[in-house]
Amino acid sequence: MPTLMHLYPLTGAALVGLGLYGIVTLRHPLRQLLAVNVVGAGIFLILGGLGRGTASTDPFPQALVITGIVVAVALTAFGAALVVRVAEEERARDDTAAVEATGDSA
Amino acid sequence: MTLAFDLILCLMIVGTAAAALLTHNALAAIVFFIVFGNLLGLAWLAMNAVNVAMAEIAIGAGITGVLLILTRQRLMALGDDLVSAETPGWLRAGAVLACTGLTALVGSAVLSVAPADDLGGPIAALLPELGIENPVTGVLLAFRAYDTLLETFVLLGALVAVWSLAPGNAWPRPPASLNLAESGGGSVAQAFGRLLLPLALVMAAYLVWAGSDFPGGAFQAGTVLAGGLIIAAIGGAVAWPRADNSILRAVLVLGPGVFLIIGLAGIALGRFLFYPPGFAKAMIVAIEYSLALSIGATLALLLAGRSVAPDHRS
Amino acid sequence: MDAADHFMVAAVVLLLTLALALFRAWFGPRAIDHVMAAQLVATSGVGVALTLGAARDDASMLDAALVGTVLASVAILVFVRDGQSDADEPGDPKP
Amino acid sequence: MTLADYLVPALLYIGVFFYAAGSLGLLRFQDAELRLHALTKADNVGLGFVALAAALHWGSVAVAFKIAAVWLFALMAAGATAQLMARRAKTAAERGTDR
Repeated sequence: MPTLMHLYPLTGAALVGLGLYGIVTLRHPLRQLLAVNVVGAGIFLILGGLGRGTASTDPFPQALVITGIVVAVALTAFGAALVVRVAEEERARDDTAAVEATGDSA
Repeated sequence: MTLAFDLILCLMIVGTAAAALLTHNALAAIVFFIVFGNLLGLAWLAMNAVNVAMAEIAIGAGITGVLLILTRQRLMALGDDLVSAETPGWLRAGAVLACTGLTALVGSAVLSVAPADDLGGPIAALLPELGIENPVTGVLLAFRAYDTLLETFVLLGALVAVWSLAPGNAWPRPPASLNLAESGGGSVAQAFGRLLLPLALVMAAYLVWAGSDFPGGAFQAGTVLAGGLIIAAIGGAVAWPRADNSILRAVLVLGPGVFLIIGLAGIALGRFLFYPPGFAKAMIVAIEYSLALSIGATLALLLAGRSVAPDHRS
Repeated sequence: MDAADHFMVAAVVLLLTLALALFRAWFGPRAIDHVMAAQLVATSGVGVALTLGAARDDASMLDAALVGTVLASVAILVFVRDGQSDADEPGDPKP
Repeated sequence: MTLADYLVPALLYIGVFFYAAGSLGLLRFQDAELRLHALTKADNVGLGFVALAAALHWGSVAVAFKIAAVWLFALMAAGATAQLMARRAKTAAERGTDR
């Protein structure tokens, strides 16, 4: 039954669409990072799901997906560190601005 | 019953992903993302892809979830309220249209491909030469070893990139402490941390050992190790080292280094990453154990973050 | 119905109870409620992995369950850490 | 039909019942502290029964040990995290920093 075999890759297609919607509409960088991960998961599901045989899943896409998951976490960790760094810079800028505005009394 | 299981699981996967993207509460979004990762892991189990299921549950849901929780805490400490500003209605409507169209396009592309495990047979036929039985480990460390070697350097590169964001007055001090005991009331965390780290070590060693013949392997094992290190750090049993600590740096490059040296030695015997016949399994296991150690340390330090200045409050 | 079918039925029912807990993950209302929902999903997920492993007669799925429990406890510990340390932040003149 | 043929489904459904009870508790109880009970107690009893059913079904000592390891670890983690979550909920409520 072809449609049943396509259940997981079709779910992956839905995740790609959902994740892109998130990237476009979400404004906070941490939430956008999360949306990128949803897109990635969808792509993995398409890749692995299309390698699905009757009793087992093709080991080749499995290995590619594992590689992909690890690269995705490396990207997410760097993205998160950037988001924190930007927030730090903004906080420092706001603090300086506040001190200048109150005439250095704080 | 299997069909009902698959259908319910797929609906829940799409539902939790939508919830993670649509909720206004950042913590709820992170929780839904972790749930989403766990459900994806179950989907990989349902597809009999246990290797991927382990990686997804451990890295996709586990490590990424921990990373998001930590980032949320760091941002809140900086006064960020984590509210995602409303986007204009026309943008959302346009995005719905565009993304629905794209989903339909990707969906029809998916339907045009018939699922098949074509490569399962040829890979299984090649495995006896390597002396291992897990085909996924065979692909990762022999047939596509190039990818995996570069991937370990990507992970190391991510850590270097994160470290490079440290302010000048902080480098090379250790990352912010995660110790719960320092702020009072950490005896439970302390006991749990001390108990879990050795258990995580045993579990990681087992996963590498099992990885040659059964699902498992260096990445899954490294993640469990990283989890144990984080819990030990929260319990106060482990303190983060300085970034210029030479033992730490040796541990970080051990795995990729061993992999690269074995790969280069292969050139003398014919080509890059060639394993001499009869020694393939021994070399794969040696690479995997050193990789697991390096991946564990790298992931734990990616979660710990970069150096912080001495007056930093976290 | 043989034993494997029973395990499959149990896996489906466990998925449904897991879906029930997601209402708590959405509505909260407290921060801890969201996290408790995540913990429940992890425990139920371990149950699903066990039943699925038994239905398919695949013992390696137990390793996936074990890995899941470890990483779930890491997430909870990282979460509880913040409530204590952040609130303790001394003398920070926040508006 | 041997005894195990009746025992395995029976234990399995008892386990599923406790899981369902845990989910309902998380949904229906009034405050966070009560919900924590449902979550960390009922669910782990449920896991215990499911684990017992799976171990009997497999009938292999090695697998039974692995299943026991999963359950014992889940119990240990639940004990530690329940304590810490309760403490977190208490301090957050007292300080009004529930976020």
